[in-house]
Amino acid sequence: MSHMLVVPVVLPALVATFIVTAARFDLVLQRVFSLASTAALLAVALGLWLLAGDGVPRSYRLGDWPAPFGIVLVLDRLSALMLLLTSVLAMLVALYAAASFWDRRGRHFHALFQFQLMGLNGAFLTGDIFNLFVFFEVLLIASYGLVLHGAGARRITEGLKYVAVNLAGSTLFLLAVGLLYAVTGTLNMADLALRVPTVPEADQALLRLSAVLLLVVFAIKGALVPLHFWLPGTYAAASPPVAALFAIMTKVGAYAILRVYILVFGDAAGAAARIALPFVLPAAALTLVVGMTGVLASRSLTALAVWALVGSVGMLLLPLGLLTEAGTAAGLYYLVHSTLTGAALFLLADLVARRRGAAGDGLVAAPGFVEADLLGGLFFLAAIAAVGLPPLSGFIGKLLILQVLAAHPARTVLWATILVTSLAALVGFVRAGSTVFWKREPAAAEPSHGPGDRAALCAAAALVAAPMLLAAFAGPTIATMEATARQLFTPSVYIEAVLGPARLADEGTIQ
Amino acid sequence: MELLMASGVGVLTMVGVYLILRARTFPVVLGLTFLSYAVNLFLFAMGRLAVGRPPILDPEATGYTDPLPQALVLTAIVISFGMTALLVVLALRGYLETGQDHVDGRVRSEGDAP
Amino acid sequence: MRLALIALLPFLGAVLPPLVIRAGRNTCAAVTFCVTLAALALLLVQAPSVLRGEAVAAAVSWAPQLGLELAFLVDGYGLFMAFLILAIGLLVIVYARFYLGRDDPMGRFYAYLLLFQGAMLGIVLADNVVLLLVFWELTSLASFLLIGYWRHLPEGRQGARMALIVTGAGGLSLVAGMLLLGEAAGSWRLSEILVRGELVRASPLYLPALLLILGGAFTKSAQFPFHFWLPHAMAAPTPVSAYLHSATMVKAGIFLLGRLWPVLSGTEAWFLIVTGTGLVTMLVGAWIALFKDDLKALLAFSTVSHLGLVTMLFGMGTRIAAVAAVLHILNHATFKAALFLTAGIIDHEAGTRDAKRLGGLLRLMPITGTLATIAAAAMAGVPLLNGFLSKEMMLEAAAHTDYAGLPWLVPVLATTGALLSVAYAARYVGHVFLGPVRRDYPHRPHDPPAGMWLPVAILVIPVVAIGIAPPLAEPVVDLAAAAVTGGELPDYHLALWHGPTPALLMSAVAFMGGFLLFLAFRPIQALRLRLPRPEAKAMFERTVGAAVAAARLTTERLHDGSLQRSLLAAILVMLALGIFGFLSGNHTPGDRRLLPMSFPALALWLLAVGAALAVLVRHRHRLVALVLTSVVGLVVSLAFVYFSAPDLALTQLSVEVVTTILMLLALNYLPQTTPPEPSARRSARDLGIAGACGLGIGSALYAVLTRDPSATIATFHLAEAKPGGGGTNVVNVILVDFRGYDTFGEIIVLGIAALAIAALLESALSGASGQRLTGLPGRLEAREAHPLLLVVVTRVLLPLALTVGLFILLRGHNQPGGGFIAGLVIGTALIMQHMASGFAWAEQRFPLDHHALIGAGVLVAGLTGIGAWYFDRPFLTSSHGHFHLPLLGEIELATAMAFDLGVFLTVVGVVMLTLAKLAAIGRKAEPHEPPSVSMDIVLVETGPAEAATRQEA
Amino acid sequence: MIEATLAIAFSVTALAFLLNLYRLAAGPDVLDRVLALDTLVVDAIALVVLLGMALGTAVLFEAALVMAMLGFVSTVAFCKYLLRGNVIE
Amino acid sequence: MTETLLELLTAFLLLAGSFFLLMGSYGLAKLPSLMQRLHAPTKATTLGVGGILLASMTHAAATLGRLSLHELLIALFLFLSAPVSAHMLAKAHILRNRAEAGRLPPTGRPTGWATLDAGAGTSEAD
Amino acid sequence: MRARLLPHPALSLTLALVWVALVNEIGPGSLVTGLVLGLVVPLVTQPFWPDRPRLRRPHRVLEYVLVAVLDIVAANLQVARLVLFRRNASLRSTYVTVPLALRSPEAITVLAATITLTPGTLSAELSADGRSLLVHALDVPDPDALVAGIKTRYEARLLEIFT
Ligand code: NA
Ligand code: NA
Repeated sequence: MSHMLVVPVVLPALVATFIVTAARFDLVLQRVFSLASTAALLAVALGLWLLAGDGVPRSYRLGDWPAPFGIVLVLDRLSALMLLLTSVLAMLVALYAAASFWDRRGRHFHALFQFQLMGLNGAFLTGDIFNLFVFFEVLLIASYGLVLHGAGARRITEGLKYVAVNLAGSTLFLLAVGLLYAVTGTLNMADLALRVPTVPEADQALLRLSAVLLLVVFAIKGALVPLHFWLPGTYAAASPPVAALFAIMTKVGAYAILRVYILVFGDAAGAAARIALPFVLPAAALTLVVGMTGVLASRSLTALAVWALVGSVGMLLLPLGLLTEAGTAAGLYYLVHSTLTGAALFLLADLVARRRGAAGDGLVAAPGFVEADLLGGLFFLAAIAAVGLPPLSGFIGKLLILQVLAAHPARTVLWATILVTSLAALVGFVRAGSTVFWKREPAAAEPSHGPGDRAALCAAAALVAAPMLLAAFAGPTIATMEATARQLFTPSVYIEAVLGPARLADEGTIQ
Repeated sequence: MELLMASGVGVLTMVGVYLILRARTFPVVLGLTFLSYAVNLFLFAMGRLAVGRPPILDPEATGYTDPLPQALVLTAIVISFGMTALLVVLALRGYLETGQDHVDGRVRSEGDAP
Repeated sequence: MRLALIALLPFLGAVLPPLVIRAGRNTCAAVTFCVTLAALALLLVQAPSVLRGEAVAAAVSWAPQLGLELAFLVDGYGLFMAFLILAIGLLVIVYARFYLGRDDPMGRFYAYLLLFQGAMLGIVLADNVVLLLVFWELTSLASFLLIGYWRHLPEGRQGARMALIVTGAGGLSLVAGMLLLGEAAGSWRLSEILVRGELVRASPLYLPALLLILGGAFTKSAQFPFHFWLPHAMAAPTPVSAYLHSATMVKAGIFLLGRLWPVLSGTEAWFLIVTGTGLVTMLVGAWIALFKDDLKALLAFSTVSHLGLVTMLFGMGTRIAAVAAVLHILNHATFKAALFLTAGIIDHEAGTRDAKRLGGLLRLMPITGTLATIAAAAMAGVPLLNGFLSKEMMLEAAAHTDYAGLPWLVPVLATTGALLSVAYAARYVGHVFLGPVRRDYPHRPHDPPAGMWLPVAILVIPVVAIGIAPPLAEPVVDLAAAAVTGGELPDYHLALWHGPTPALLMSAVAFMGGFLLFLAFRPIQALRLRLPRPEAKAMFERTVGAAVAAARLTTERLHDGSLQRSLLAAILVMLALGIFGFLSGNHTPGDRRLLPMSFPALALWLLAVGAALAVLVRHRHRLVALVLTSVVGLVVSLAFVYFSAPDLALTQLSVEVVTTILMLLALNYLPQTTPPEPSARRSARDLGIAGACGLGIGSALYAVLTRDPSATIATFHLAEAKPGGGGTNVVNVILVDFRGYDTFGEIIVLGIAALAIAALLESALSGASGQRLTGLPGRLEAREAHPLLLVVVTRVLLPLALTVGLFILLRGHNQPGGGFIAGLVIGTALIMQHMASGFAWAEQRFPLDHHALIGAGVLVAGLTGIGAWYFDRPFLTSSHGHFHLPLLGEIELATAMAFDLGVFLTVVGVVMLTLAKLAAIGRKAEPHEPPSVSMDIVLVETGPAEAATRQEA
Repeated sequence: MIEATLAIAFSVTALAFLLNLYRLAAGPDVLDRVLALDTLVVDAIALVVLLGMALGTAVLFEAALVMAMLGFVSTVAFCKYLLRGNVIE
Repeated sequence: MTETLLELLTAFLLLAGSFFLLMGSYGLAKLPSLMQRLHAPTKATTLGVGGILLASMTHAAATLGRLSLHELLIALFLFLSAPVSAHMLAKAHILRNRAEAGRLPPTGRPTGWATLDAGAGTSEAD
Repeated sequence: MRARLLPHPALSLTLALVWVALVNEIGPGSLVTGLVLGLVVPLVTQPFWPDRPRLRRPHRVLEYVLVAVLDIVAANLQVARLVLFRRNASLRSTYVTVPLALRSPEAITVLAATITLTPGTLSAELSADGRSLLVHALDVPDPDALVAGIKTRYEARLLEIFT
């Protein structure tokens, strides 16, 4: 029995608890434990990813109860990918937070950080729809704590709105899960996949109601327009390492859409099949427009990062919204790219702000600052990735998405949306970069030394390296995404891993 | 009885939704409390309504109501308790920090004195 | 791989200059030179096979799913272009070594230059359209860096931005176009696409692909109306202008026209658009060039004009025109690069490049003057120089072109273009080099070091050589043109004299007209000054500015930070989707036998609905709203009691109490009333929306309640709770066993909430918040803080509550109760102590650290779960057994109960921590120290402990 | 006989609820509403006990017990709020 | 025989209890001032619940034939808490209602009533 | 020593009984557990109840409870009559001050609770020095008699019970 599947949840939970209990007043100890835990998580995630590489999903029956009666964790390619992505991001962000001393601007940073990881990992691993709710809550409440890290009026007022909106979202989640249970009698997602097609005709309206309500919930988490209003203020107010970590948060919504609308309401779901299809794509296009308009409108590097993140959600949900194998592969590639690039932008904005004194990260001229060229170079690369210019992963992702959308009847509109918003992003980034890194205000004396955060700079640089690696190894990376998508579109392997072959056979054929 | 339950939940939802659309933090908190009442009842009722059939095993019992929604609601109550507590404190904290509890966009001038 | 290396070598080499700059500027330039030379050598290695007529191709996989591969192709056209790029590159590198100032970071310059060179080579050598796109955009990026090289100059930044935005936009257009082209051709390989021209032209995608590709090509090559960016790119150092903006990058667009000529040309659309654009560009560019005083601007617009010329030639679609185009690419690259470099020398030496401040330089800098004059003459198309040959071919081709049924149009306009070309070339020579020597140059001009003029001289060699001996160019042109036209070449030969052709006539007209124009420059300039002159840069900046302003307006209007907008959007979407979801499915009313309504139930319903509606009406009075809300909470618990959910009732009750206290603690510092609604319309709207939500949720619930349930997994839970879980309270067994993992998550949520609350409240004591706390207005307050009756009763209550709490905890597995409820009951009893006797007093008596309590709870629960690993069971596997204890009898214990203990501890910790922190706020706000005795009334006889406490205080 | 008296008791209790609702709605002071809430809790205990009798079950006992134990905490808290502002000082 | 007696007793207690319950709420609704209203629920309602609890005990004895004690616990808590609730409500009322405060008789002591006047020996000094 | 281990003997006994009542079964198991809790819980909660009210004559407690309960029942009927049949205007509601001889907080609390639970009267307030009790009476023809009744019927007994 391999307990490795549950480690990504239990390890951060216990480490965080330990930090709160025993290391509450010792920042050094907190850092040691937090970083060690994050590194261990990275190793475990890598191990799990390799494990999942054989294409056979694995399930872990918590409490040793047979599925679908207890809760199961399921490791398939998709969950392993999300775990790995989270761990990589977390490792670099944790390093950054410690090296930039952001972690000492408030209480409990490392504990909350670990809890956040627990929530994320739990959400990616779970095979139970209600447990998904629980872990959504874990990751949300940890994120509330993290958003408020460092306090200050802005964080508090924005945090308040963030909490309120997500509470409303959680309420909706419960409604939807309740309805789903009422018509199917189960919570296990594999079991749902088997039962949804057999829901009687008379209950279809309720089933579909639950399906669309769930979609609204996931769209709120994913910040799809017009359910995105909570995001810009919150992310802009959050401390930079937190915002960087939050680059993965919107992807949780995307992940949930993939999981539920392919496994449960996928092609085989009978009358409720592919119910998400009419909604995701238009919302994604709208999100892309709003996000990139925001990029154009930005008045600071952080705002730029925020809006680029919003836009990237739209971009990645365009192909995902097709609910096809090819679309999923393209979307997943873009998901990985946009998460790491988005995080890099937040950290770079912070590194700049720390050096520019009063000007901060505002798009205004300021006296020269230390390591301006280095940061400018990093920003240039990150911007190339974010805008989607070659040769970095943003371009490759965009091409993949354009190709995938080629078969769509509304191709012209979608392509035009992507290309025009790319132009808006280009303009936004060009203006921002040339103002911040090139435009100089004369100063009495240029600062001679920086804030002493070389290690933080390295962490940010490592994030900037991500789009390069993703581009350089685009072939194998996309192949992995394709394998992931293929597995996702073969629900039978998932169902078999959870419920066993016998049950699958009983329920008849499922593609 | 089912009609009472359904309409009651409907009214609680209505009040909750109306309150969260008010422009101050306190009504929003109250509204979310109402929504939480509504959704807890809703989720609970997914196991249908039954009188005198608590899911506590008893040799003399004639049947049990569905225990699972109850367990889910219990979890939901606890979670929303934590969330509400945080929201309440945030509302307080925001007021202390800024001197106002208006959350409906940029602060307007009229009648806004704390 | 060797092919790929040609393009990749400059990229790899780009890291060197910044590294070796410490070794000196000469070393830096030399390294750059060597990198370029190496690439050139690699290129020339391929030359023999290409000259034999074989195209050399090689491909390495990159992202096959995308059609992207590192595929390169060296054919005649590619070789020709690549050679130009590298050869001119070498000259520019040498020139730049001397051109750049002491303060200019040379390492960065050469790095950017190499990046650009690599990208450009990539474009001309790519055999994969996707790869071509990659390099295409890279040239834009590299040129952005180069134009913005002098980043302290606003012109540099603006020029760079403009160039990148315009060419970037074109790049996006090209992306779409190439994808369509690939789709139409069914291949991403350029070499394959090139032979599928008919297939492509027959495809419905042809026209969109053509338009989009032309969008890319025209922006890159500064064709009208995208011509405006190029002159502003002149803010770059002159070597950059010479290299990018005359010889190479701007040629990328027309290179592409040539490259795709076999595929795209030959249609009416191609002809009309490409020729038309080229013609207009040629004229507009030339007209503007004529009046530019800035030498680089003059050259820039002349470049625009010449690029238009080439475009027009490609547009004609005839083979001979294509040959002319290739020839002119070659010629223009040489003479224009030379001209730019001389402009740079003038600027460098005289300190200005404003024609109005120059003149007579030929005498002061004879070498430069001579070279510049030759190059300018070539630009004007003077015989015996290479420009003459291509111009003649162009005029000849134009003479035979019938545009849109107007046979005179193209010849007349082409002649006009040539005429203008003569005029501005004459200006370049006449107003700069001829005339008297002036006394007011900013610097005293003289010829530059050889390193600067030698590259010019080398460029002038082919200008003259080809001009005198046209057949010299023939092999090169043949090679390249054959590749463009797809192998077959028209019967032509390059010669100075073709006899009396229409072209000769047109040429003569152009010369005479041009010269006259030059002579009449002043009056014509005066005339032009009276004509409207749209300032492209200002328009562009205005457009971008307007776009940004519009974006800001919408973004900031839309995202004004309103929580209610956010919620309203979510609610409306939910309503819309919900209605769609429900109506799109089949719904049949259920036929479940319903429970009979009863009077008590109706009364409770009235109570709840009444209280709820009262909250709706009276919510502005916050305390009243809170009381009414508690009533609703009570009815909710009664509903749970009534419908067989005792555990839920207990939970709801205890949560209700703690929540109420929490809200009261917060409300104390908040406004007591909500200000009146600003608008009745909005209230009505919200009420309507809220009503719709209520109706929707209520209906959905009714629909569920009136139908029989399907088979649920709970059957298993009911069956297995006792044998498998060791408990008879199935809800509790689900919570701590079947779904203990949910509960584990749930207590962590609670723990995190407490942590966040604690952190929030700790920071409330300082800063603005701290000030506001101490400055809170006082209000009507009782003098007595701790009423005696309350104190005594709560003292009695605590042990009782503790006993009851323990009972609820222990029995929870079998009867209603459990860790959560027990935790809240005991927590509430402890709160009562704090409420009655004061926080300070009670806190002294609470022996446990709150954080530790939470931590212990989570650890107990977590470790109970992990304990299962020891038995090789999954996380949270419980075991249970019967134990016979003396006196106590038979009892059943389950490890799940230990888990429940963890839940219990967490809940107590959370409640205590939260209240402790809120109380700390209260202490800050309180003007006086609260009494540290447990009750305000002090009776004569007091217990020793109490007396001791008082003494401490 | 017990059934009949139980039915009467139920109805009478329900009537009591409605009377409380009147006070809750009419006020006039917030204290009146607190008092009504306090009364409601006690009436609710009665209702739960009656229900336990009617259904012949003991599982509702804990609910009644917790109501009795915690019900007045809210009342005290509201009063403390009105008396001192700070509930826990 | 015992059972019938117990049943009769149960029925009586039920009716009496619910009657008092109703009295409490009726008084709450009917009486004109808060201080008067306070009387009704604190006594009648408490007693009413007491009656119903006793009925529950006798009912258990009649139907199950065993002694049920836990109703006593509920009564215990009620009797413990009802006076405190009333006391606190009265204090709050006295504080908030100036007219009511004016109606109070003197304490007969050097100090005033606790809500309005803190006694000696406390650290409250305003 | 005894005081330290058994701070509130009466409480211990009560808790044992409470446990038995909770389990709702009189058996060796519940009794033993109840006694253990009766020992442990007061020890744990002792800091919150620092004084030790000494009960001098425990047997008088029962008598007191009986008197009080009978009074409660009897007088409730009277209040029911008042509420049902008397016009609100004719109620002679008033405050009376009851000077206290009791000095123990626990004793005062018991007295105040008894007054409140017995119909017609309600302990509204204590004086700041704790030596007078303010009683509100719903309908009282003779306030002095009421005070005297309270003092003789309840306070005197409590004085005997609490030292
Ligand atoms: Na509440
Ligand atoms: Na106060």
